[in-house]
Amino acid sequence: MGSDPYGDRGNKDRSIANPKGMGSARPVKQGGKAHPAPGGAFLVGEAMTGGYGKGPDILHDCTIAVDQGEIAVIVGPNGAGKSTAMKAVFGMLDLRQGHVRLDGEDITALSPQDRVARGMGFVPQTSNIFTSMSVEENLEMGAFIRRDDFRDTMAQVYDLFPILKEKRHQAAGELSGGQRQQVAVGRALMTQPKVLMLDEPTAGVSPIVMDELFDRIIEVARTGIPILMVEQNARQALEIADKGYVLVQGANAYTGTGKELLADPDVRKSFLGG
Amino acid sequence: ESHAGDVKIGISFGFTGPIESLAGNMANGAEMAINEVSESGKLLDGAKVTATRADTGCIDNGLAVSGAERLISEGVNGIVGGDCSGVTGAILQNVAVPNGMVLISPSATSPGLSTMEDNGLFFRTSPSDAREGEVMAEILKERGIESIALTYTNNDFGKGLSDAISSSFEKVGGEVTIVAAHEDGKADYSAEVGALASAGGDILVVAGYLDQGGAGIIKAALDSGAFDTFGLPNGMVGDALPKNIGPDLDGSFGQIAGSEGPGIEAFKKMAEEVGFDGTSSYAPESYDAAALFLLAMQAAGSSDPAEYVGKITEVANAPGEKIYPGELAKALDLLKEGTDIDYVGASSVELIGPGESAGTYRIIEVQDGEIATLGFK
Amino acid sequence: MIVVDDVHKHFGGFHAVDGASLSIAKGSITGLIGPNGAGKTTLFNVIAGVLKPTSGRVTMDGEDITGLPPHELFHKGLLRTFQIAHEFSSMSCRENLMMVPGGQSGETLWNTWFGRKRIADQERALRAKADEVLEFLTIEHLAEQKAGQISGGQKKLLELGRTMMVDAKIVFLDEVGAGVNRTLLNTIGDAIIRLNRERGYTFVVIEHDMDFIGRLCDPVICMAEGHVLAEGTLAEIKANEQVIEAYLGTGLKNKAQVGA
Amino acid sequence: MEFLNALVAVSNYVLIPGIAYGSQLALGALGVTLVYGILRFSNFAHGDTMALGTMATVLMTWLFQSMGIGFGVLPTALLALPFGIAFAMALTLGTDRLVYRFYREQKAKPVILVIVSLGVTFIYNGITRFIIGTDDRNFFDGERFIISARDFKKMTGLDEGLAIKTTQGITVITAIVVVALLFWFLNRTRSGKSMRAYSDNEDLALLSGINPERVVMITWLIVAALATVAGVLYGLDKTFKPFTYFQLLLPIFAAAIVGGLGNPIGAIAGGFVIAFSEVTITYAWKKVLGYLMPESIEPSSLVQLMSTDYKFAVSFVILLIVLLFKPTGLFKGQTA
Amino acid sequence: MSVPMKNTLLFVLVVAMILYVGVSSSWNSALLIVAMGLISSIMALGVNLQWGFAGLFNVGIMGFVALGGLAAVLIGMPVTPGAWQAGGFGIVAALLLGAGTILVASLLMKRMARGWRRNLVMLALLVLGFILFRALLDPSVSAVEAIDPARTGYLGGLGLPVILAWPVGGLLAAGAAWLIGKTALGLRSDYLAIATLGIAEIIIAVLKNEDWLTRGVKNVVGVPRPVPYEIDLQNSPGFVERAAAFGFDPVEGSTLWVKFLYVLLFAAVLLLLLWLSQRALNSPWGRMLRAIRDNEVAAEAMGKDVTARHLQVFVLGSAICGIAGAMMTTMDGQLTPGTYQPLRFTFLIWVMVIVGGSGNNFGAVLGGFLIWFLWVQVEPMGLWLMNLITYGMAEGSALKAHLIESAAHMRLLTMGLVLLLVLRFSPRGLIPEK
Ligand SMILES: Nc1ncnc2c1ncn2[C@@H]1O[C@H](COP(=O)(O)OP(=O)(O)OP(=O)(O)O)[C@@H](O)[C@H]1O
Ligand SMILES: Nc1ncnc2c1ncn2[C@@H]1O[C@H](COP(=O)(O)OP(=O)(O)OP(=O)(O)O)[C@@H](O)[C@H]1O
Ligand SMILES: [Mg+2]
Ligand SMILES: [Mg+2]
Repeated sequence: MGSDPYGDRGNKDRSIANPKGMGSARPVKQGGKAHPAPGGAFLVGEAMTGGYGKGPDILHDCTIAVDQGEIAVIVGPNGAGKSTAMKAVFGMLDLRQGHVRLDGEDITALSPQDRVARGMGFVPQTSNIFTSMSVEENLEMGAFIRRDDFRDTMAQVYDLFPILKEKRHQAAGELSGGQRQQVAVGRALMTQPKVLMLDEPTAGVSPIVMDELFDRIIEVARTGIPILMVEQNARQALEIADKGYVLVQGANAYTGTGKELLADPDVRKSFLGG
Repeated sequence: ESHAGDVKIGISFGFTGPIESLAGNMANGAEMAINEVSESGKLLDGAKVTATRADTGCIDNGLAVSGAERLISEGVNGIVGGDCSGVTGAILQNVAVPNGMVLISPSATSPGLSTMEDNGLFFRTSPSDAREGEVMAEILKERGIESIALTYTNNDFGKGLSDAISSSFEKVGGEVTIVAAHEDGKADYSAEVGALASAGGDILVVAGYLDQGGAGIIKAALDSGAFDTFGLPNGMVGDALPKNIGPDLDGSFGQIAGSEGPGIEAFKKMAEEVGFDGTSSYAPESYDAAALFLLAMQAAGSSDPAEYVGKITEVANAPGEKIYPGELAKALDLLKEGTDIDYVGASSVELIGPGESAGTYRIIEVQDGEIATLGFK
Repeated sequence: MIVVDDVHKHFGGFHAVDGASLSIAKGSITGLIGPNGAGKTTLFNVIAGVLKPTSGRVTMDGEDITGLPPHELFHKGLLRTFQIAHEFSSMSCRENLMMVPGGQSGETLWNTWFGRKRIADQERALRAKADEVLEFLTIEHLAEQKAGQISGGQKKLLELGRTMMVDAKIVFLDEVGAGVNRTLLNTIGDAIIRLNRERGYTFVVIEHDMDFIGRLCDPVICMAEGHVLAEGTLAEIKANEQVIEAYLGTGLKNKAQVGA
Repeated sequence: MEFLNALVAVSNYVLIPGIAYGSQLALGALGVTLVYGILRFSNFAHGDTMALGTMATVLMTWLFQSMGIGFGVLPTALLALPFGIAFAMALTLGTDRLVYRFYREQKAKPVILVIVSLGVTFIYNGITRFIIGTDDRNFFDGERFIISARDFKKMTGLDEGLAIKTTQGITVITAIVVVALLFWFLNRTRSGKSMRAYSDNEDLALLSGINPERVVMITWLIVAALATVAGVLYGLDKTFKPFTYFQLLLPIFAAAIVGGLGNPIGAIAGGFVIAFSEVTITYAWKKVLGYLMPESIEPSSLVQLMSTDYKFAVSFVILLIVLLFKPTGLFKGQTA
Repeated sequence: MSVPMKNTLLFVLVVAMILYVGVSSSWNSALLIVAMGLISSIMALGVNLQWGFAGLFNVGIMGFVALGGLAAVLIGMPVTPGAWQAGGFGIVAALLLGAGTILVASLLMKRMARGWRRNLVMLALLVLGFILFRALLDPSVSAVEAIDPARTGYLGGLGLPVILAWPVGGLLAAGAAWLIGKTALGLRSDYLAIATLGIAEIIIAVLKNEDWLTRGVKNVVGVPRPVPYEIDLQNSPGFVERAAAFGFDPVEGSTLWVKFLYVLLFAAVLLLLLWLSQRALNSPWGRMLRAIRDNEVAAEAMGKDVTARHLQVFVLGSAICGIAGAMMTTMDGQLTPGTYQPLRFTFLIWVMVIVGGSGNNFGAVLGGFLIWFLWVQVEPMGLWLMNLITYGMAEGSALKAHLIESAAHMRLLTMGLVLLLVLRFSPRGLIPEK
């Protein structure tokens, strides 16, 4: 049997089917409840084990935590399960074991929408903007769950990324890679998240934009928002990190402060490219 | 309880597909004749008659042939059907002829069918196009109509009828401004009406079905004011038409197979009692087809197709006592006594040539939302 | 070897490539850098025949190849990899490699029915070659694995492997490094250098990682706003004011650690 | 005068029927295009959804008529329409619950859903015929014409008549209102924007706190309403007959595709392109030219480019030509 | 249960169902299902080649099947005496003229520079060509159609053995597919669906309305057979004797024998096609196809001419449908253009492919048999079901009558249910691709 029981045999006829923007996540179903579970860091993915659909486990007893005002960076080889761990924390896939706790509550059974409502913001690794919508609408969608007036927040985002204000009526799909990443981060900020999760925000962006993004991230963190981030530009990222995790094959391999990991020769050689 | 002499009649119509709205009433018609005979208890030695339906899809040869094959396996003694000419040809060639089964179609009019090697097993109670064309041309002439626009439903029935009408009408000096086909069951007929209106003509003759595209064309033509009088040949004459179209149809005229006597009226009443529309296209012909089978069996004293097939023309045609719908019991008695009968039935059946029907036509006009008989030809 | 002469590519009113001219020397590993949206990928696509240029000419060894479809360019020895890996996901890694060589006799219908023997021989040879390449890339254990089920970096290796199944003249690599673990990237870099030295492939490499560019590329070309901004060794480029302003930047402003 | 006659003839036989038929197709195509854009598959069951919604409306209309409730000059069916819409909504939501949701949760590829919708078509087909049968149902009442050809001739003294049916008027007005409402909804309201977001990027919509099941539900509700409105307007203008509704699927899809699948403006434009290509190409210009040209060179033939036999084929040829030059449809569909 | 085991079991199940029909109803019915099942399987095989292996969505299967049917008429029917002299040559000349005009126009389109001059010349050429074409065509057509319209009124065929029509049907379909593929596939792989849908409608419109070619809706009946006629067998003492030796009466013996011969012929075609496609697919050619299906852009970059390959597969698959179409018309003994409806000839074939398992030839064959079986056998099932439901109801109750009356419509409903059930429990079809 192939991996995809509902595949479409590679069909590409667009007059029959519309694969555009189709989701691939199998998120936690709606209707779950959170319950109090005090203690620990602000956001914790604890001893997570799980995988995609009916497939094998990708994560094995993996733990990730970040506290208020901190930047935590996850590094590791390709296919280690970094993105999977992020999605698991956000409820984009079902955990087979383990818990996710946020601000003293166990939210493992909550659907992603409900987690957004509880103040989590997430910028995924790929397809992280609404390409057919304007920059401004993208930001509005970020504030979807908010019922109050969010014009202030939008002004703040525009302050943070001035280029977006210039392009606010342009379709986001027409922006360059770096600008897209800024939209994506801006969208997440519009929720006024209590915690921000970023999956490789700097992949494929030019050095100058990368610096810019890291600058912004530090600024955000300074406002007290915990930041959980996956990075392949690991050395730069670990330099600004309070905490670093190295994931290998879905399990925690090394954990420490950014400095410690940068100083560890094993880590440097195996994961940071020497 | 069943007994060995029981008779089974297969009914092979398109209960699904393009003429599904006709097929139900057609089958009801045939079953009415069957019940009439069965309840009379006079056929052969008090044989019970039962009907078995099989779907043809109207346009699905494979389905039709399979269904007919199933009827054969259930031991039917005759098949009423098929409805559309395509499937009728397929059943005839692939099931009826090989199995020596008699087929009487109430609605397949394709002249091509007459040329088929049918071993004398195929009959139809539907009227012949050629004769109807002449009748219609005469009526038009009498009414002083000089030019007509002509539209037909795009199948062998419509095509054949329209060919007959246009050639007959031109022969008597009339002008046919345009001949345009229309497809049944389509969404919109503005294009056809536009073309017909542009071509002009005193009236519009619609060789179609009254509960298919034909009605759609008339509606669209009336609505746009393109024509206000319509020529209604066989297939368009039925109570449903004035009911659906309304008073605007008044004054339209046409003809339908049927002779003087109670014929269609009796049939209509009987249908009403059973609860279906007896003027629906081909419902009378279906009644007649089923009746012919049973009368021929009685005449031959056997339900074996090989034996009764020779009697079909005999009971259908003159000379003999005229038999109308509802008189099947009487006919059975007469036949038993050895008296000759002439089955007129609901659609004025007359079989000529190789299994074709010809005969008298009833001339009608729509008056006050009713179909009124003006005379016969 | 490849000469790009005043190529323009417009999308509607937008000039993605706007008069780019450059040439690529035989046997070199040329780096192509530039800010996001500079038109690098678009230029690649124009050269590789995926997009037709609005105007301009591309020549290869003096022959005009402007607008030729990709499959013809392949047979002329021009290969490319994709910024996002384009593996054949339902086929095994070995099959991914075996399908590459052109002109296989088994690709003609007639032969599949009546030329079984020839095909069998060819297949054996192809298989041996594919295994050799897999070994070279240190992923021989994945030979039977479906290509859709290997990790991102391994897919990139497989992309590179495909270029090794035939004797390519020139290979275009589009951001092989983006999102790839730096340690793995070094392995890929080694492979590129070996192919360049041992087999004489010419490479053109788009990349944003300056360390990687520095390790591999000799001439480096920097594009901006659809045209060539600067050209030279990496050191020269790094010193170029315009390049710094548009592309490299001056590092983080917020050096200080946040929080505790 | 002659010129006016020509103009009226063209209006009466080409423009007005074309606009009315175009509006009917456009309303149908809107539903198809919404499902395509948001639920991502071509819904073959749309024609039969129209049939079922209309069926419910017809039954309600009969009930009202039997109770003596009318709607003045307007057809009673308009009063019954909300009930039909409610029925169609329940139907589509139920079907989604029983059938489509499973595949959505399994992340089935759109093509599977297309085939599934074919199965749903078969089932709807059976249900409609089971409940209301296969016959023609005329459920129009009220005033037939806004202006009839006869009155027009009397009023203007022209040789040619111009007829505008009530249903044509209602159809066009409804189409305009519905389209305007839909646009306002999609572009201005929160729910509408969440639908666009979901259509653009399902996973990211989830990450923005949009509840996908709600989006799907709203989509089905709108589609059910559109289908019923389109079906009832069509049925009022022509008649209600289940088989025809299945046949309507073809021109509706053609309209949605020419316009650019997934694009609501495209659906409207596509409806008119298909309608007018059917009506115009096969129109016999004899009469019109007769008015315009001097007596001596009046055409004797019909001046018909193609006989009406080919009207369907012709509209497909036009469709192919459009796609040849604009592969994503008149308005850029969601496919690029 | 192992996979081959399960697949064998599925086939055994279908065979058992057909045998059951043979035992409980009649062997004639069973053999008929086999014969039509074979034809359906061949169509499914063609579609599977296009969709299962190349991802091409053909919604115009009906058109190709109809072209196969046309071939049966053009090859098998006798020449209509006098038709060629009356107008046949004129028609051919007109068609050549039309084709020539289009050719010249497309050449001009390429050669001349853009601008109003080109448009003007093109327009003039096309209008002139069209007028000339009609001027030449119309009288010839009327002349041909005037020859005994009730019986002939068309050119007739070549009077060759009808079995030749099968490959010719394939060729006709292939030719049409080539034309469509050339425009639609070259342009973009999207919208092949709508292009095929359109062409199919156009082909049917031509068959229905060009009486000189196919007698249009008047149907061509009496297409000759490749097998003996039952009547002749029944009249041949030798056959009657042989039949009696096996315990058959002449009627049953002859009908079974004729169907058996058809089954043999069809099975031979199916096996040949199955063998050819299995070989092709388990070779580098098949691998290339899978690569293209997985990722066109990459396949193109790896030197595979995607458009040419798509065109090849599209033409081959359509040709197979054409062959099946010719076979079907041969067995029906008549060409009835009105029968070609998308539901029966396009959607039903899809259902066969999907239910059987797209991407697997054996799946397609299984689907062909199973769905055809259901298509013709769910009708009695529906009636049976309705009888069961109404068992307890009072005789003559309106509801009971209505339910029984509606039995015919349960056919499609049952088909729908089966389709949904199969897709729910085995989403990749009964025998999925490996
Ligand atoms: N949607 C999916 N379905 C099934 N398996 C998946 C899916 N996405 C990822 N995987 C598998 O899960 C494993 C971990 O993938 P993940 O994306 O978490 O890696 P990663 O650490 O983020 O790698 P990278 O650095 O390349 O982004 C890989 O083996 C991958 O093949
Ligand atoms: N199909 C298209 N339609 C419209 N604009 C496009 C299209 N493709 C690319 N562009 C625009 O052209 C510009 C150049 O894009 P290109 O992908 O070549 O950039 P790049 O230099 O490769 O950037 P990156 O480093 O992010 O890969 C961008 O601004 C992009 O928005
Ligand atoms: Mg990742
Ligand atoms: Mg008589």
